[in-house]
Amino acid sequence: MSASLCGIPLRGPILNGSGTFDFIAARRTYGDSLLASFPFDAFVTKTITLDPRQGNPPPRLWETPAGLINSIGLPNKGLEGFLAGDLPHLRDLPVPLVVSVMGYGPEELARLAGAVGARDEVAAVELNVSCPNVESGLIMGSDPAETARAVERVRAVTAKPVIVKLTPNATDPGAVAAAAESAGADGVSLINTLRGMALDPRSGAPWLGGVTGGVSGPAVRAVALEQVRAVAARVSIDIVGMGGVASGRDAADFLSLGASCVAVGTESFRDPAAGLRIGRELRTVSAGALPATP
Amino acid sequence: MSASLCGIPLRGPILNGSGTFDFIAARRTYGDSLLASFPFDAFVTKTITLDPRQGNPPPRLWETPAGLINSIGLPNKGLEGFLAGDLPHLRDLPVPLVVSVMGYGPEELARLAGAVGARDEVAAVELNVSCPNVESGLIMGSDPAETARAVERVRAVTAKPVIVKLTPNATDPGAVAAAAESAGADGVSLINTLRGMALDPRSGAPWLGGVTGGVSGPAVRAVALEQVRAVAARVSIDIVGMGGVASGRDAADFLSLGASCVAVGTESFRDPAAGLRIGRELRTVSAGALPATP
Amino acid sequence: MSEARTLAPFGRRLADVTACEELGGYVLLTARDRAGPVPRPGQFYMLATEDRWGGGEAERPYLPRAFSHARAADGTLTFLLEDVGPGTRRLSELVPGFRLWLNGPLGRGFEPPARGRPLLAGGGIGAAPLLCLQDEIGPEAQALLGFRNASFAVAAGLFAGEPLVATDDGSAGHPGFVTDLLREELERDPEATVYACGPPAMLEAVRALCAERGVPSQLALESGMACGYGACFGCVVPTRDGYVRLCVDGPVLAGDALESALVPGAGH
Amino acid sequence: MSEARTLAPFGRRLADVTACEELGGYVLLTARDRAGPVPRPGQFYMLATEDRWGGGEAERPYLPRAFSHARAADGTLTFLLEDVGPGTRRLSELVPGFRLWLNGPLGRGFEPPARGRPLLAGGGIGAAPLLCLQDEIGPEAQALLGFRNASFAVAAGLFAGEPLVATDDGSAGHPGFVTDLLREELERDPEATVYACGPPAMLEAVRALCAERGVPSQLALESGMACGYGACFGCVVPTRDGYVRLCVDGPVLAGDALESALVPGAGH
Ligand SMILES: Cc1cc2nc3c(=O)[nH]c(=O)nc-3n(C[C@H](O)[C@H](O)[C@H](O)COP(=O)(O)OP(=O)(O)OC[C@H]3O[C@@H](n4cnc5c(N)ncnc54)[C@H](O)[C@@H]3O)c2cc1C
Ligand SMILES: Cc1cc2nc3c(=O)[nH]c(=O)nc-3n(C[C@H](O)[C@H](O)[C@H](O)COP(=O)(O)OP(=O)(O)OC[C@H]3O[C@@H](n4cnc5c(N)ncnc54)[C@H](O)[C@@H]3O)c2cc1C
Ligand SMILES: Cc1cc2nc3c(=O)[nH]c(=O)nc-3n(C[C@H](O)[C@H](O)[C@H](O)COP(=O)(O)O)c2cc1C
Ligand SMILES: Cc1cc2nc3c(=O)[nH]c(=O)nc-3n(C[C@H](O)[C@H](O)[C@H](O)COP(=O)(O)O)c2cc1C
Ligand code: FES
Ligand code: FES
Repeated sequence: MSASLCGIPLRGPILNGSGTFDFIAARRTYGDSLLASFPFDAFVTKTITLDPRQGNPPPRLWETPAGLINSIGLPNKGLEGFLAGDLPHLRDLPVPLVVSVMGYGPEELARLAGAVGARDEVAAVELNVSCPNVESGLIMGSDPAETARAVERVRAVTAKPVIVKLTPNATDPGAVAAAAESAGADGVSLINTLRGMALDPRSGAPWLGGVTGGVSGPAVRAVALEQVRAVAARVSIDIVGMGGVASGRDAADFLSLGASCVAVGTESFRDPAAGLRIGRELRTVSAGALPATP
Repeated sequence: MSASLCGIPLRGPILNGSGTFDFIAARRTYGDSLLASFPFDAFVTKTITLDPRQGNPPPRLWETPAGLINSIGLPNKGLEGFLAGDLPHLRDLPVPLVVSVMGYGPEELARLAGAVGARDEVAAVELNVSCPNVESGLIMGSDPAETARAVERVRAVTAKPVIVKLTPNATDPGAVAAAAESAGADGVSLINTLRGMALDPRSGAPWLGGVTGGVSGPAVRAVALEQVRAVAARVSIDIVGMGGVASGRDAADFLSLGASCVAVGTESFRDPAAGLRIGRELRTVSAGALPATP
Repeated sequence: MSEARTLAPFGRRLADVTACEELGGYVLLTARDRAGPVPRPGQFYMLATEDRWGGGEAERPYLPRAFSHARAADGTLTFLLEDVGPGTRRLSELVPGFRLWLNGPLGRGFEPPARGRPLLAGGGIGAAPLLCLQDEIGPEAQALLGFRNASFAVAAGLFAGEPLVATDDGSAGHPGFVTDLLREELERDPEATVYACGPPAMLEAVRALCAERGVPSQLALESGMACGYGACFGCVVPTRDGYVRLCVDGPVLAGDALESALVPGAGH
Repeated sequence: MSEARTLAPFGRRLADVTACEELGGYVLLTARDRAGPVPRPGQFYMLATEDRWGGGEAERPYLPRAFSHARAADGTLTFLLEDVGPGTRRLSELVPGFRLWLNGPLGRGFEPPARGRPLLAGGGIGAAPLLCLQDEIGPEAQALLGFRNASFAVAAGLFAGEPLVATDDGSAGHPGFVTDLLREELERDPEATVYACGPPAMLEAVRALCAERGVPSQLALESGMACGYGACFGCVVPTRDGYVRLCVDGPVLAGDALESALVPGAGH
């Protein structure tokens, strides 16, 4: 079941969600058995920023009914650390590499996208716009105009495919997607996590060190399906659908609503090889009654 | 554990979510045993509209991981039918009555709120603004200005407390709440359901007759808690917190984040007397370490 | 009109499981409901297991599931179940000592026959509410039962008199549909009253057959339910009077009230 | 430096439960992991039951839970569990014939002692990884074990040599803390190396005690984990070098690496 993502041929349609699989750490744990049965058909890095970040204070995780809240806070080595420390290891990936970047405004995003897009190892750039623009104070990804401005600047600095990761915490994700397309994006991916929080049952204080976090997992699947449908109605660029995908059936649902690829996030925490299983199940489902692509 | 809602004294802080408990139908089923142990401390009607509505074609329900998608479509008898057919029965309620109304624009909302607010049986009016304004095309409740316009018109026609039911499908529910407060609302309630959908596993077509629906239940609790916290930071009027409340612990969480009352929705489907149990558990929790009100 | 409706005590209550046994392709689940009122045939209960069902611990099943009682006597309720998904599976796995949450009796049951001989037409698991109806009326209420095959047809043995059986694959009784049997009975006795429960296509065939012949029919329908007591407006079925909530205005509806018994989303 | 890390086969695998028995206040769970590699003491596994855990059917537990193996021999893994929530409860209810999902061995275990006599200081369920460490080093590794009361102290019987026991309520052994025992041992033998596992407050006391005396310590910490293999960045603990992911850079950390062993959100 071959597929493609913004023109990049893939051996199949299963990606990981950014920040839910670390190739380098997984290889430390599993050794080269990871390469032999790599679970994804393209690999998306955890989001990197210009400067290194420690991330949020722990605790960072809370299990919810059929889901997970995380408040990780984008810990990463920063652009230089990534290029020098991580990228050499990522050359060993058996699949195309997508680098996720986040910046506090269009200029920073463009610097990041330009730098990573210039590297041969990088097949595509994903823009994580679920963060406030320090200049405007708005969450870039919840505002169509802010998103368009960012995409335009990025478009000017790289010829590599640009994918915009949409936030679900927006009144009209379809409008944001349409703005991204007009501004030159090659694809959109969705959903990122839903804003959420939990209290410590013992103290009544917020559990997470970062106070609020993002909800993922099966609990958000219905929301993700609806947003993919709404976005598919507004754009003709490629869509990477995600949010609670745990089975081939779920993946088929995203594909039949208009996604061309599907990403697996939280389910990989339950089963590191979930991507393989889901790809296998998807082929079975697709061979049956249901069309896997619209 | 007495409480109050926008100045209305209540015997406790537990309400039902609009559209999740029908006093009249429940009485047909349970007879007067319902009155003797009525599960809520104030009763909110299902949303009524000016004209009668059949609601959406079935199927209207889909069970999700730890949640429910509904696509009911606000079936109701319309304003006249409600006043003539339902209100006489609602006189038997042992608790204050809140009537939920929805209109396709500020004028219609004002007509509804004026008419129900004029009735002695009605203690407060809740405005369901999770629907498109037919004039502007915008979902009223996701836009602060639209919401303010609606609240201003309603404020002019009734002296009864006005509660605005916020939609969670908005970029910034806090801003909408603040706009409602400035326009004269006495309280806000949240969250309404999250937009979602599901596909029929057999046909791959949308399961719900209405295609998309709203997600409720434990799956949305983390999202609801975060939104209540965000809204509490922006307004000083009363807040009715809801979304996945299934235990006294959950209710205490909403209260400690700034809600003055808590509403039970989907959990009542599992247990018609859930409101009683949750109120009881809440008193136990409150008697313990945790402050029930901030 | 006095409705075929026994009021339920408000809230849900726990009932001890006393037996849970296979019966051909079905499961017969029995529970003590000492304090509960005597239900009318055709009414139903919302059931959930006490453990590992919903909210606190489990994901799906999350909401309770609707089941007609197949029998009610001496404070004991019997349900006939077919394992079609997570809820029915969990219920089928119960053993004595475990407990059930039950809410009911709910809805409107069958009206006593106003004329002629009662014919009870059941399709598959639809036999359940007809059994307690026969318990009430007596063996003169003739059971006509259709099943997939002989393994499911074992359930016919629960009925009194001489139940007539049809199976899809001919492995027991008449090879064909239960509506074939019903047509024959109605040829013989056009004054009968028909009570039916089964999958949508079967009910629709019964409805049309009876309408054609002016035979009164009472049909116990199914639809997806969340609450069972009129709270959610989720279980509506289209009738000549518009949508009605099957859980409060049904599950038994007069055949005449329906344009068609094919309810979207019902059946499995 | 060669790390105390055995690589895991990629993916999770099913293991047959061979025993699940109470041991005082704990549960001893044994499973066949025929194909799995031999883990290092201090490494851990992410466990989930095959049935009714997460995603498809259950709500919480949804994610797998982290457990140090207490023993590993001949393709059999033994875990010592304490029932503190939905995940440990589900695991404790297992019986032979059921299966476990396991992912591991994960993380970095204890380094072999570089000097002096090894002292194993365990608090409560923290005894688990010390048991296999003692299996490896031999009975000369002196176990010092603190428990709430005599019922939990039963677990000390698993250890070789003469484990010294302390209980909070004095119902067995020394009335007081395991750190009292450790202080005494270090007075006697300042050249020892300390291996410890237990609740945050106990680990912090051990860390401080060792730091004070310049005694090298290796501490097996806990923190809330979602994945166990470095994917989520959720399990970080603060060290002198900033946050590190406990699942890949730990769970065993050198006492020197820590400002404090009090990890926010860890322990129960
Ligand atoms: C009044 C009434 C009386 C009944 N009496 C009996 C009886 O006596 N005996 C008996 O065995 N059954 C009876 N039923 C049917 C019974 O309620 C269903 O079989 C049961 O609810 C199925 O639950 P499940 O979890 O096992 O299966 P589900 O997985 O819920 O699937 C059953 C069907 O529901 C639909 N469905 C599938 N997934 C979902 C989902 N996520 N959300 C919503 N719908 C879904 C599909 O159509 C599927 O085929 C009755 C139903 C009603 C309304
Ligand atoms: C490396 C490592 C090794 C371990 N080895 C062992 C061992 O050998 N034996 C053993 O018994 N235990 C061991 N543990 C601890 C074990 O993993 C936990 O006890 C287990 O995860 C608890 O799961 P639960 O579902 O039973 O309880 P939970 O309900 O998950 O609660 C346990 C604690 O987690 C927190 N918590 C509560 N609710 C939530 C929530 N919704 N989301 C997130 N956190 C929550 C609270 O602090 C609570 O006290 C180890 C942990 C680690 C990290
Ligand atoms: C622990 C965790 C960390 C994440 N980190 C990132 C990130 O760095 N960048 C990003 O764009 N999305 C991040 N996400 C969001 C996921 O990529 C994905 O959009 C989301 O989790 C929904 O998919 P799921 O339900 O399959 O997990 C993260 C999610 C989780 C659970
Ligand atoms: C079946 C159903 C019908 C609903 N109908 C209405 C309605 O008519 N008006 C309204 O404002 N909210 C309606 N709601 C939303 C609930 O009042 C509540 O905001 C939401 O369900 C979240 O709470 P819960 O998770 O406790 O159910 C409905 C919810 C459900 C599940
Ligand atoms: S099942 Fe809720 S109204 Fe009928
Ligand atoms: S548990 Fe996920 S990174 Fe450690």
